[in-house]
Amino acid sequence: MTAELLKIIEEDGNVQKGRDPHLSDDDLLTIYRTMVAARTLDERGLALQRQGRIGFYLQALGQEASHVGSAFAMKDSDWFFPAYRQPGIPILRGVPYETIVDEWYGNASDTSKGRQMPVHYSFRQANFVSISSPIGTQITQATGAAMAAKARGDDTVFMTYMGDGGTSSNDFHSGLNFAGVYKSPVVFVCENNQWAISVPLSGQTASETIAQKATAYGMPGVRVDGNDVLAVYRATKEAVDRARSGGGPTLIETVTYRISSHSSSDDADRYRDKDEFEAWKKKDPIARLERYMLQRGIWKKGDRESLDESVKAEINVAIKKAEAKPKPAMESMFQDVYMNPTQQLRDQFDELRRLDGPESSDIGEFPL
Amino acid sequence: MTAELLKIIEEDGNVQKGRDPHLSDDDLLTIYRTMVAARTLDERGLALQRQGRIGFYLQALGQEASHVGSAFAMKDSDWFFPAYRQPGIPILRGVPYETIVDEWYGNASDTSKGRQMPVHYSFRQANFVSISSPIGTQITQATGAAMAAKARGDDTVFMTYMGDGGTSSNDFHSGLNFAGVYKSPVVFVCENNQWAISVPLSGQTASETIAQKATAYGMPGVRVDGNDVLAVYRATKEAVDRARSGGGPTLIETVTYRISSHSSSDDADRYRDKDEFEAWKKKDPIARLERYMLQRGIWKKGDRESLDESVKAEINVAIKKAEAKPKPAMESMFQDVYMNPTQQLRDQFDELRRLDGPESSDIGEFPL
Amino acid sequence: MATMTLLEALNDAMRTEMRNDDRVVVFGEDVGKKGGVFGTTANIQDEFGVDRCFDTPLSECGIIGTAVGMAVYGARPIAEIQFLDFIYPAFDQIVSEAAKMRYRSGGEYTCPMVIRSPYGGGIRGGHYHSQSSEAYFCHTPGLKVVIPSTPADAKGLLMSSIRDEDPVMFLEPKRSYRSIKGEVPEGEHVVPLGKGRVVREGTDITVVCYGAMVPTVEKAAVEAEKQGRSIEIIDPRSLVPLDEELILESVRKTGRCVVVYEAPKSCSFGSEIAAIVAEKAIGSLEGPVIRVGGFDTPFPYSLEHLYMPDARRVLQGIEKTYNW
Amino acid sequence: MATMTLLEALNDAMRTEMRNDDRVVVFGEDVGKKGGVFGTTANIQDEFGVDRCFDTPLSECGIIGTAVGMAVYGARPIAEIQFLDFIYPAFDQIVSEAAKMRYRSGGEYTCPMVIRSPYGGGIRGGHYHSQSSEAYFCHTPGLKVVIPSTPADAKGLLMSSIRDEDPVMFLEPKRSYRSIKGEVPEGEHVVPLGKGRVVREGTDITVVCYGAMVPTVEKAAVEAEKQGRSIEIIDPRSLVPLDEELILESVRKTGRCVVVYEAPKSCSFGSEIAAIVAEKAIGSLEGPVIRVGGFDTPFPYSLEHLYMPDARRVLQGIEKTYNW
Ligand SMILES: Cc1ncc(C[n+]2csc(CCOP(=O)(O)OP(=O)(O)O)c2C)c(N)n1
Ligand SMILES: Cc1ncc(C[n+]2csc(CCOP(=O)(O)OP(=O)(O)O)c2C)c(N)n1
Ligand SMILES: [Mg+2]
Ligand SMILES: [Mg+2]
Repeated sequence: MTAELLKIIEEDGNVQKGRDPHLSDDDLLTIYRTMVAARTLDERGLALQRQGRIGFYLQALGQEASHVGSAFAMKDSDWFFPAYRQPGIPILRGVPYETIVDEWYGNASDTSKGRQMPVHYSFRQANFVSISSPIGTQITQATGAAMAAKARGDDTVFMTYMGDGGTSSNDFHSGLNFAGVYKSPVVFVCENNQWAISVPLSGQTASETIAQKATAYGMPGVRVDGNDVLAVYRATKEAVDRARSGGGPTLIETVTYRISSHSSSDDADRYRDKDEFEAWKKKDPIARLERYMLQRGIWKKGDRESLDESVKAEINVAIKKAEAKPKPAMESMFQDVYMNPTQQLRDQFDELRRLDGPESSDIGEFPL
Repeated sequence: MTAELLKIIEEDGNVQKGRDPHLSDDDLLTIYRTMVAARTLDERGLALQRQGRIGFYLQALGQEASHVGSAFAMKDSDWFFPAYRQPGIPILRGVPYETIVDEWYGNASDTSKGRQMPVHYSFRQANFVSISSPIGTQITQATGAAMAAKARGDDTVFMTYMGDGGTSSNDFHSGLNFAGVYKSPVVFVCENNQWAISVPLSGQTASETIAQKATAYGMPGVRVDGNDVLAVYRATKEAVDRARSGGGPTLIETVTYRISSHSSSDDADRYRDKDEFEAWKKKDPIARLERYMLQRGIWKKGDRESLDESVKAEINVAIKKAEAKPKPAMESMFQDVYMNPTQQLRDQFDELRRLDGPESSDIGEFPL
Repeated sequence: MATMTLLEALNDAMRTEMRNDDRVVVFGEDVGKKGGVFGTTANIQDEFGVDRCFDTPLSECGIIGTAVGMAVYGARPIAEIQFLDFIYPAFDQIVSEAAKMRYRSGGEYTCPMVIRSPYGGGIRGGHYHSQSSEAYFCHTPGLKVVIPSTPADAKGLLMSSIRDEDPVMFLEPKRSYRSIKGEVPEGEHVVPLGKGRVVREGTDITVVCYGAMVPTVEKAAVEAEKQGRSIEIIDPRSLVPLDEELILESVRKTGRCVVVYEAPKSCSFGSEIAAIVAEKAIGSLEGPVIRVGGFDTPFPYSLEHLYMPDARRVLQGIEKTYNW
Repeated sequence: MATMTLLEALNDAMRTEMRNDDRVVVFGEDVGKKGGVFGTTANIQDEFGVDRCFDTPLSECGIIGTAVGMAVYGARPIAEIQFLDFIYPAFDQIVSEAAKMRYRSGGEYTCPMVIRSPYGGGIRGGHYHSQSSEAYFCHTPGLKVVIPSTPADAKGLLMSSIRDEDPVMFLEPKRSYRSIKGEVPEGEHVVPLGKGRVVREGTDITVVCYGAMVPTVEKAAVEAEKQGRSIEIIDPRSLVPLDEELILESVRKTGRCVVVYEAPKSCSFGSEIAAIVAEKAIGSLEGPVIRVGGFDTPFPYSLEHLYMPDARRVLQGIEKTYNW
């Protein structure tokens, strides 16, 4: 059962009627605009890195349907425990571009106070939990939060993301196993983009599919075409509804492809086959959605260009502002280690401050 | 497929002809004697603990068919990465009782030099790798050894054991996943005795069976009646042969029951249902094998008693000898940290030696 | 006031706080029906139900990973790790996640949770049921590390730890669980983190120790007294945050310092105490700072009595600096 | 002799030893075709094939657990952990298994293996690509811990580590990978573990440092010289086993000691050096033992330049003890 691949939008844009989730025009437009905005954001981000204006960037090219389609199945009150390749979610949740770009620059307005590399967002306003670099750690955490919500009796649903590589992590095993045992309201979305940096899926697991790994934890496993936003939406919506109504967790495998190199530090051409890449490039999820919207009569040639332009303009304004902001103050380095800094931390800051005469300008009062 | 339970010896002792592995009389007698010896060893071990003569003990009552039947499928040159509940394997491999009992006492002849609690054996002579307390760690190690053997081109097969609780460990996930990817010659035997100390299987995983967890790693999963020594032998023999011939790993679930409390420190009556216990007690694997051997005409009433007696006598001799042996020498505490002790360790031993005037009797030359 | 064992005091602290705050949940392997392998959580499931006290699958990674998620979502998890020796499968969740959540999220998400675990030797637990690994956690910014030595402190420190807004490693000297009894205030009883305790006043040598080493050092101090050395014993109670001043004041007074602990000697919390003294009290030192720790070997079984620091070894350390 | 970067020297050491000993295998995430994210294993798969240099699934637990099994069975695994920040999922296999295999089996089974991993800051890696956690391993009996600071040492120490009969944590200062070049002997070149190096001779203050801090301290020493302080720099090269005598001799000569390291200041390897000096060279000390370390915070991103000890902070430490 897990082997079957759910697909709704054909390559030509036709939809398999029986499976159409019947999204409204507005919903479709929201999804579409979010996917395009995520793509544009990624293009600008990598460009800034290449220009040496930010230190690092990581794109989600080709995976926009996979993460936007799944996130759209969630209520605003629901929580995300993301990986690092879902830029569309903060956009969908209305996080301003400036807030996103502040994180790239790690400036004084960055929600995480310049403590993490670019794209490791934390957006409490969006119930988007701080992204961690260690692969997989968010998975058990999502299960734990879901256990707490269930015990407390609220109806929040939790969604956590991981890559195909993430399925090999300790936390994947424990996170899914605990969720199965406690029937926790959590949805595990594995974006199977075929690669973990230079390691192909065949080097990651001998399992034919990721979805079938659900069998090991007594939960349903679903496999969907990750470049088909309606299929992704439909599968995750069912999982989210099941979770909310006490039906327990689901593992969803979105079959997609990492069009970009792993990150700005990587060059995929050194280990990846060109034909494979070209074949997947043709399956662009945004173009696929456009063909469907065209048929449905809610999209026309030219819409894309104008949308691209307006988004790019907004992002460029955000970049200008973010770039102009100062670094976090020196004292911020010693904050948030604990709610209140220890005497040792106060002493260490004191010593550093004494050292840095010139930077004294940005020294405020050390909190006690 | 993984749901089906392989059974060969019926409760009444009849065998399902089509499935009979056709073991010789001698082989059957070896298996039988080993199972009985393991049972007797366990009875003596717990008795010594109760008498305060050793510090700890842990029994395998009811699981003799599960571990002896599987181990019998291995060649002498094959390796075991055991858990702590397979006492029959060293016996099967001809480790003298005295060597086993020396470990209980942690005396000067203990192969592991009195460094571990009772039943944490290390028997190089039997390719029986040092037992560790941390649950599951042997699983990835067995896979690694199998990877090395395959790369080296020898035909050794590796068997590792774990309990139902062990399937929740990090190493279960990585050990099986790596074995699947590299098609390593390793057999994973999960002795599902229904309990992990006080946690029942239903609290361990929502998976209906342990065998089906194999699906997640692209390897065959087999489920056998763990109290049926022929079923266990047949299933593991197939897995061992497959591994040796390049067919890769197998996960075998032996469905059995922990008749004893978890260990000498535990009292299962505080959390376990009496009826469940009684029902399983009736399924004693040794009695089941006796009924079959009786039909086959290679066993008669009375054989058991005499066998019990002779084994107990041998073990008692071993106990007398082991009990009379001295503790390891003080210097041994500083050995085997590294191949050669560091200066720091030599200094620390020196200081301790100076302190212990009275014990100086057992102080030898500190190795340089 | 009631006389309790250290174990009973811990149980009392959890029940008291679970009554005060329904966000508090207790979980781990065998903590439910069985009440824990040592009985620390005895009857908690009976009183508070399976939603607030439950058993988990056999995965420390899962126990701590889910605890972090609960804490981030607003619960107050108390996660039990059956033996400290078995905490390592969860090490990533502790040092990479719990310890860093507040910092890396700029304070948007926090991780108020307690990780309880029995540590140390003295129960014939051998290689894997005896280790003292507090140093790993003391070296990890973002974690607090608490170790009680008396029943009253056990209750008061555990209640503070549960109320703390940051992750606390609460390490319990299993050797003292039943062997140490004492008066414990009933109901509300809070001992703040970061305030050490002068166990015994003295003038010649300061001995810093914690957990199960405190009674050992007290015994040694009586012996030393007979030989005319006056020992001041300091129990920091929380290793992080550390009451540096209390230790430094004492050393400035006595001029000599010995640190006693069970963990391997090198690169330990004892090394940290020695380093602090060598940096901030060097002017008052009249002798070397002596560390009496476990040896730099894994934990043995048969020779445990020689591995564990005992009064004789403490006295040896005292003499080393006194007669320097 | 050839001029190499530290990175090239490591690559050369692995190839040389893989040619000498066909039991040696190299594996980890992305070490094969990609040659590692830093290129340390570049072209090794081409030369030795996929049986001896291969990629693994994304599990450090699996990488180290299988390495232990290989070592126990007689292979000589070199396991790469992509960044030291990501080693924690394998922590249990390292401290409970690799470190204890020889001891707990009475020497019946051993674990000769090398765990290679880039550590430390200075590459804008932020929170999770910059940590220095050598202290965890130095506190774990059964492990050796090696950190090179020059290309020649990188090759010589790695070759010794591969030949060692015990598990070695081989930590590579990633900041120096390409920035540090030097002469490296071709072919056989072995630097024994446990022998430190006098980087620079001096008479007033001993500065102990290792890895990427060595060039920083060298820069500071030149500055100090101008202010009339003569600095002796000691690089222990292997933290375990430690060349205590070399450090103590130097401190007995200079009477002053500063330790410089990137890791969080407290409960660190720097604390251990201070403790050793406070115990064994107390009579020669003319000033406090100063630790110039990272701060007791997680690793930052934007303020990394302030977190990492630099020449200014080293000089500050030197002045503290010199002008005491
Ligand atoms: C525990 C851990 N090990 C290694 C890394 C280095 N690393 C970062 S991303 C990555 C590959 C992840 O692949 P996948 O899970 O498929 O996600 P994708 O990048 O394809 O979205 C690796 C190995 C890490 N971040 N964490
Ligand atoms: C990592 C770890 N966590 C906890 C323990 C404590 N412990 C010892 S045995 C056990 C239960 C094991 O159950 P199972 O794997 O089913 O094996 P069984 O005892 O039933 O043979 C537990 C929790 C341990 N030894 N290691
Ligand atoms: Mg991927
Ligand atoms: Mg079991």
